[in-house]
This record gives sequence, structure tokens and C-alpha cells, in this order.
Amino acid sequence: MKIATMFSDVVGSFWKKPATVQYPFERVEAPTRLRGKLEWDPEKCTGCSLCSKDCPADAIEIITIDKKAKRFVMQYHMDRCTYCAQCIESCRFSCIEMSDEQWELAATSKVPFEVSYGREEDLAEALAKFALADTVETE
Amino acid sequence: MLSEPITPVEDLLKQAEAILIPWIPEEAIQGLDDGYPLMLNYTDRRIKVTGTGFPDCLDVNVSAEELLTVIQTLLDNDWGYLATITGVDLGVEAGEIEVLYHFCHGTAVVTLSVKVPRENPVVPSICGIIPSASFYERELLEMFGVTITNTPNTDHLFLPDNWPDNTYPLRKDFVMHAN
Amino acid sequence: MEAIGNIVSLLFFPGGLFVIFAGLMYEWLDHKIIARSQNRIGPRWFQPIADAIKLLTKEEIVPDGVNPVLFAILPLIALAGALTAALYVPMAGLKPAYSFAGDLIVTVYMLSLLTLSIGLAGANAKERFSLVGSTRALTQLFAYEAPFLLALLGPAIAAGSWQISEIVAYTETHTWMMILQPIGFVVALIGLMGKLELPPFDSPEAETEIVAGALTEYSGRGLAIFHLGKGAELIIGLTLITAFYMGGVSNPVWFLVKTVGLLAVLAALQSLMTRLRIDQTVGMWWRYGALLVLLQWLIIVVVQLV
Amino acid sequence: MMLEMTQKEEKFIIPIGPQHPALKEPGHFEFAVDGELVTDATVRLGYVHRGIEKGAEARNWNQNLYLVERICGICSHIHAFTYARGVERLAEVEVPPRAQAIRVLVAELERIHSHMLWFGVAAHEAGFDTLFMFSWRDRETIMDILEGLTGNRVNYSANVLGGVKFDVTDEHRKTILEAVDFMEKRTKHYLNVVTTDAMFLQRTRGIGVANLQQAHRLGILGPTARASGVKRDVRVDAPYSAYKQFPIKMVVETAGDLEARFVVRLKELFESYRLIREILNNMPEGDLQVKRFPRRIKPGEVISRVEAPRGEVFYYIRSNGGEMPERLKVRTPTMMNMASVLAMAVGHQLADMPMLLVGIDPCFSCNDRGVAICNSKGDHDQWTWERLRQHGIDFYAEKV
Repeated sequence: MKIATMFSDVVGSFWKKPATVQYPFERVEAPTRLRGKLEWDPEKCTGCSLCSKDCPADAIEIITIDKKAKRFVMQYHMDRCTYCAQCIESCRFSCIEMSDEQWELAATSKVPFEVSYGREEDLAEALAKFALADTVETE
Repeated sequence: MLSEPITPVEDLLKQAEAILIPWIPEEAIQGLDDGYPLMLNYTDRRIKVTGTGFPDCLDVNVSAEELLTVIQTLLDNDWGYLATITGVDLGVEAGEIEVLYHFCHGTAVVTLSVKVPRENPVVPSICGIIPSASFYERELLEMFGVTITNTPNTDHLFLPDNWPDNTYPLRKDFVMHAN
Repeated sequence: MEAIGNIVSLLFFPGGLFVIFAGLMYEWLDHKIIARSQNRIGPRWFQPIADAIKLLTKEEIVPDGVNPVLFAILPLIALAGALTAALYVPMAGLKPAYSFAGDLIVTVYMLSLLTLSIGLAGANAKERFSLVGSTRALTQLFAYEAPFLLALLGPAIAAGSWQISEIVAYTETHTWMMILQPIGFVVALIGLMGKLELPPFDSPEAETEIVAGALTEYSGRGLAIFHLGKGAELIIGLTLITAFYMGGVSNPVWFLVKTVGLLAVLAALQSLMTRLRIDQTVGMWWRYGALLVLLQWLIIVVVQLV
Repeated sequence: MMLEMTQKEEKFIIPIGPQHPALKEPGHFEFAVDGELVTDATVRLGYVHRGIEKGAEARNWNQNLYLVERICGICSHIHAFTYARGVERLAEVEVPPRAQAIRVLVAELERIHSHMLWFGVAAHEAGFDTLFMFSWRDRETIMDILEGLTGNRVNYSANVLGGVKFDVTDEHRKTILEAVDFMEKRTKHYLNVVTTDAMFLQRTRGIGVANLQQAHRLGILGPTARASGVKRDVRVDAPYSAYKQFPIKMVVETAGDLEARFVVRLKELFESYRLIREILNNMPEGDLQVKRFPRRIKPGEVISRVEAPRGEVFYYIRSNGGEMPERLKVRTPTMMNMASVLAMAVGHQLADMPMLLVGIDPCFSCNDRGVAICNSKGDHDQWTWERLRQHGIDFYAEKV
């Protein structure tokens, strides 16, 4: 039976750097394997839609413009994404990647969370056909 | 503290079979060299090797009336502990609800399966033998609507108090709407 | 002229604004030291002020079933008690604004008004956590009050006066009382922790059991005023103990150094202890606290007779 | 006021939860007290019931892996592990040994972070915030490792059906070994604190005792049961996955009080450290995943049992040959341990209640799994997002 068993920790920590950081002013770097915002490469895609089928959160839509010409547009609902990376596993042609830099994803409206990927001309066509969200990000 | 050596799963299952022998149909045991039913490929549903034939499971079909006796026999012989009670709705066509009582002992699992009609599902409460089964029985009651005779507590466990009567979410005819 | 002087001493210094502001600063220091001893950064200096301002601007909700007059007036009584007490102590190392024979007793009881008000505020509410909290606060009050008062009377006996200014004049010119009366010092210090409901004596407001104890129903202004009162009590308690036991407070610099040093000790004690249950707190005070103080008194009496 | 209440209701009931500082997750407890003494206790669960068991019947095998991962926010890997193991057995797929080892490695890292988290919370409930802060600071080293290894701090999504997603590189191996050394040193220190600190022992020793007989009767599981002398640990009784090659020792205490629960969990950490070192030093070579995992699984049923940080997790999975499971039953350890709290509470001080509650390491999300949103009119459809949104808009429009 002792008292003050944490004494050495308490005294010692005055000489140590604090374990906490003041977040918005000071950032801890994210690891390289971090799963952030999804990125899609339209060049390799064959339109098999396995990513969309296996997505547990219904976050991916593959819109076919011309199947023979391999013209597809991906609509990515970032607000639904759970960042589980199953789409990367399901994709047999490795057209999906997840950024390790874009992870501070917060906004006051839902608009920035509707992301469309694709070649420029495909996007324009898809926009005309399916009335996609207003903000469109191009590759 | 060193752990004791693991009893081989065959031995555990043989013990279970020895205990449960009155409930295993004779045709299942006949024609076996060592009287070890697991070696047989069953077509009889009264005793079955689980689906793909995992060598660590023994399933025995019992009737609702026999259930308490079987469980008492298992416990009297000190075989395992109740892991959980699972309800499975076999669908409107089959018209049955299967209630599974899983007992674990080391690597082996014995499952007692009770099939009750969907219209009037009734099983006896096992709380008299295993008091901790009360939570499982409450869950079974609210999710499948299986009437459990003599269970000490029939209050809702998970569902809200204002949940409509006669609506059992885990039955197959309870449809969830997708977005 | 005298009227103006009175108003200044009541509203600004040493009562009123100064005590409130200093109390908030000491509270920040307390939080900061604890944070650093737990290897955290801790709050920035304006945090307690920001908290107080936020609470003061918030809408105050008066719950159903309470006596609204009592609900509104109790925080004021608590703060008024603490601010009145500030008038009789050598705040910031300067002479007390008012002084009369026996003002030590009045000061100590002014300080108890805070706990009494908190207890009443809890009993006034219908809420269960408040009721349990107020029961505990009052139980604890009866436990530490006697030993704490007796511990403060130790130096008074040595000085032969019950007037704070005279005791301080005595302690300034003699050896530090904490060396002459170590038991009294320890009891007074722990008594102050009990009075301020700091860990390990925070069971009246143990958040993991009874949310915020007696003050659960308070929000906005009432809570802010109670909070300010506690800050004021912290600084008054520190001043009294440094003045009595640590060789007096002859000027503002010494005052600052000694009180901050004492606060650091308090913070270290807080961070090393586990919260006691209320039965353990009461048992400890009556079994050890009271007995130790009586022992100290016995020693004082024997020494003085010899 | 107080007299009035006690006369009217006879019992003075202290409600704890659904929102209460002692509970980090929602659950509702009612303690009837006489002064400070608890005379009766009841519990109401289901506040985080999300319909996962039903939801699993409408998702395919792959999607369910991430659904079950979200059963619990702390032991997420364990649920995915149990599910994946069950489905792989059902599909008769052999997982490569390296993948098995990595799964167990992550599971043990998760056990460390879960036990440290519990340790901090328990210290906080006892009112010892310094211990809380330090144990959580040390827990961060494990969180950082998990983040570096898998990419996420929680919900690592390390598993896929038929293997794991990532490899453990030499660099990871080095950082993990360093962190494990540091943690071992710290754990020794904490074990010393909880077994010798007089102030802390006042709150733990002899409090909430459940002896062996009671433990059996109440069906307690996991470390809580092992603190009462129940020798039951799935990792030892029925070694699964890589635990066959890397066996583990069971930690059992007999006192059955809160102190024993602290000691069991902390001693288990030493076993985890040893196992992690062993795995890292003898990592089997090979693939990380099987080439192809079937999308449809032939009919059958399987039972999968895994030892989570809180006790045995039990999965019953039934397939009807389709892309989706026919039935997925999850039994989490908290469910059984919850009943033990109620039994242990009676006769203790109110101040001990948070400690007792936390002593079993409750996980309400694990416990409540669930169903659909309902309204009182008897309309039991699940609300769509649209409907929910419209409801919100109408609600506020009415208010203004």
C-alpha cells in the first residue's frame, strides 16, 4: 500500500513535451496508407460496376455513356463514403485510388460532397443527360 | 498460469453424443464401427452435420416438449455452456421458425434445433435451468414473436416501448424499404 | 471622501472586481498546472474568463417546481459572502480594507456561505442528482468545517488575537508557522481542498455519478455566479493560509510567489489522488483530520504553558 | 420537497443514462437508492439499435464485412474477423498463413488499445484523472501504429473476404516492436499503480465481487469472467486462425472484485505484447489474399467464435446459396455481462455504480444491434432519408 504512485509521472511530465497539439494551428502528418478522398482514373475503367456493387455505403455510381467506346462517368457521393477501400479491392483494373492528403473533408453544405469524375467531354455529356450536381471536378 | 491441454474436438463431440444418445435416431447410429455418428453423411434432418460438414459441430433436432429435458441432461453431464439462442425464420412458404440453442465446450459446438410453426410459435423458457438465458429469450420474443412460456421477463429489450404489436422485425415478411 | 473609498474597496479592490478577476486567473493557473502534470497543453489564459462571459450571456432556464426567488438569489448570496470575506483578508499583500477584533471567525463563516448556498440550491431543485449532490455537499461541509476552522485558529492562539491583521503582523515577524505547526498547516491545506470541492474531495459534484451535483439544474447566470464565487473563495483561502502559515504576505510580489507556490502544491495533490466516496471523506475527516488538529492544539497549549 | 417525493414514489430512483457523463454510450439504468445505498437496479437497452442483423440480409457478402465492422467502434476488427472467418469456412476457402498472422496481429493490437481505453475510462470513473490521461496518452502509440498500418485509427477495414488488404513491412515491424517495448514498460507501471495505490484501492478492492459460482450463474464472459476464476478464453479453448501456431496463455484471477478485473486486463496485455513480438519475428511468407473469392456461397450454416477484448463474440451465419446471407446472428459479450452489473449493484454505494458499470467494459453499440425506425402510429416502415429530412423540415417549420 503506497500513496501517490503516479508521482514520478506527474513531476516528469513538466519537463516533457505535451502529448497534445493545438490542432488547427499545428497538424500531425497523416500516414501514407491513410484512406482519404477517392480518386478515379477513367482511362482504365471497363465499366464492370463491381466497385459500385460492393460499396457498403452506396457511395459510387458508374454512369455509362457509351459502353463500346468505354466512356463512363463516376459519380462519387463523398458524404456517404465510409472510406473502407473495398472498391479498391473489388476493382480488377486498379482505376481507383484513395488520397492520403485529402482527409480534412468538412463543409457547411452538401454540395462539395457530390463529386463527378470522368473525361471532360464525357462529363459534359453526362451533365446534359443526367443533370449531375453543379460542381464538377475534372481529372 | 499455464493453460491446460486442449481436449480434441472428436472427444468432446463423442461425449456430447453419449449424452444426447436418447435423442439421436437409431438409424443414424446403425452400421457404424465406432458408433460415432459424425462419420455418416446424414439425410435425416433429426440429426445432421451442419451444412458443409464442419467437424466441430453437432446439431440435434429436438421437439419443444423435449427441449428442457435435453438441456438438463447436457448440463447435468457438465457439457459446455449456453452461448446464445438464435432464431431463424425459414420463410412464409416453409411456415416454420427454427430456434437454435448453441452450447459451446472447448472447440465443439452442439446446437439444439427446435422447429415451431410460424403461426403459433411456442417454446418453453429455459431460464429455470439457465437464468442468464433471459436476455436471449427476450430478444427472441421481440424479434421473432416466439411465445416463451414461463419466461420471467417479457419486456422489450432492444425495441422501443411504443413498437407496434405483432410486428417482428427479423421475420422474413418484415420488409425494409431501401432509400 | 470616505464614502468613495468604501465604494472603491467594495466594488473594485480588494472586494468586487479584483477578487473575481484574480479568482479566474488562479483557476486558470490551477487548470494549467494540472494539465501540464498530465502531459497536456491545457487551456489558454483567457479560458475561465471566456467561460464566465459565455455563461453570463446564456439564457437562464428556471426549472419547474423550484422556488424562483430562492433559485435566483442563492448564487448572489454565495458570491456576496465570498466578496465580503475578501474585505477582511490581506488581499494582494496589502492591509485588509476592514478589520475588527474577531474578524477571522466572520471570514471563515462568510466562506461557508458558498457551500451552504450550493447545498440549498440543490435541495431547492426537484432533480435527483441535485438532491443527492446537495446532501453530499452539506455532509462534507459538516465534515471539514470544524477541522479547518480549528487549524486556522492555531496561529491565532500563537499570536494571541483573533483579528486577521494582528495575526498576520505576528506571523510576518516570526518563524513560518508551517514549521512550528506542521500538522495544522496540512489540515488547513486539505481543509481548503475540501471546501473548494477539489479532487479527491469532489464527490459532491462527482460528474460520473451525479452529473454536476447540486448545481445540475443551474445554467447561464446562476452557474456563472456560483463559479465566480468559487474562484473568489479559492484566492481568499490561499491568501489566508499563506498569511497564517507561510510567513505572512508583506508585499504583492511575495503574495504572488507564495500563493502560486501553494496553488502548485494543491494542483499536485489533486492530480495524484483518486476521488473518495462521501462515506470515506467523512470518515477520514472525523477519524484523522479532527484528531490531528486536536493533537496540534494540545502541543500549542503545552508549549505555551512551558 | 425530498419528503414529498419519497412518500409519493416510495423508492428514490437515480436514473443513469441514456445521456450521462458516466456513460460514453447510451443505455438507461435505474438505481433505487436508500440514502447512498443501492437497493435495486434495472436496465433498458436498445438506444443504439441499428438493425444490423436485418440489414445484413439485404446486403451482399462483401458489403456485410463493413457493416459488421461498424457493430462496435472499439473492437471493429474483431467483428470483421469473426465474420470473415465464418464466411471463409462456409465458402471452403483457405486463407493464406501470412494473412492469418496479420489478422491476429491487428486483433492483438486492437486488444491493447481496447484494454488501455477501458483502463483510462475506469480510472476516470473512479475520479483519478491523471491515470486516465496517462493511459490514453500511451494508448495513442498503439493508435498511431494502427493508423500507419491500416490507414485508419478505428474501423481499420483490414480484412477482405479471403485475406487482408495490406502487408506488414520491415519498417512497420520496427515501429511496432519499439512501441510494444514502450507499452510493456508502461503497463508494468500501471499494474503497480492499480495494485498498490492506497487511494485507488479504496475504490476497487472488494467492490462488486462476483465469485465463481455467481459468474457461472450469470453467464459472465471475457476478462470479467476470468477475474472471477472462470477459465474460458476462445483463443485458448478453441484456437482459431493464427492462434494455432502462436498459442496464448490464459490469465485468470480468483478474487472477482474490481481490482481483479484491472489485474486480469493488464496482465492480458503482457500476453498480447509477447504474441505480437512472436508473430513479427516469425511472420509466415506468402500471399495476402486468395485469388478469387466466390460472390455466391453455397447453402449451409456456420458458427464462428472469436475472443474479442470484451469476451467471446459468437456469429451464426446461414447462407441459402445467394449473394446475400439468409441470417446473420451476432452475440456480443456485453449482453451477458450487463446482467451481472444489475446483480452486483445491489448493496453497494451509489458512488460505486459507475465503476461497476465500467468494470465489465460495456459496449452498448455491440450490445444493441438492430432494426428500423418506427413511429407510434403503427406504421413500421423504415424511414427513407427523404422522409426523415422532410420530417425535420416540417418539425422546425411548425415550431417557428
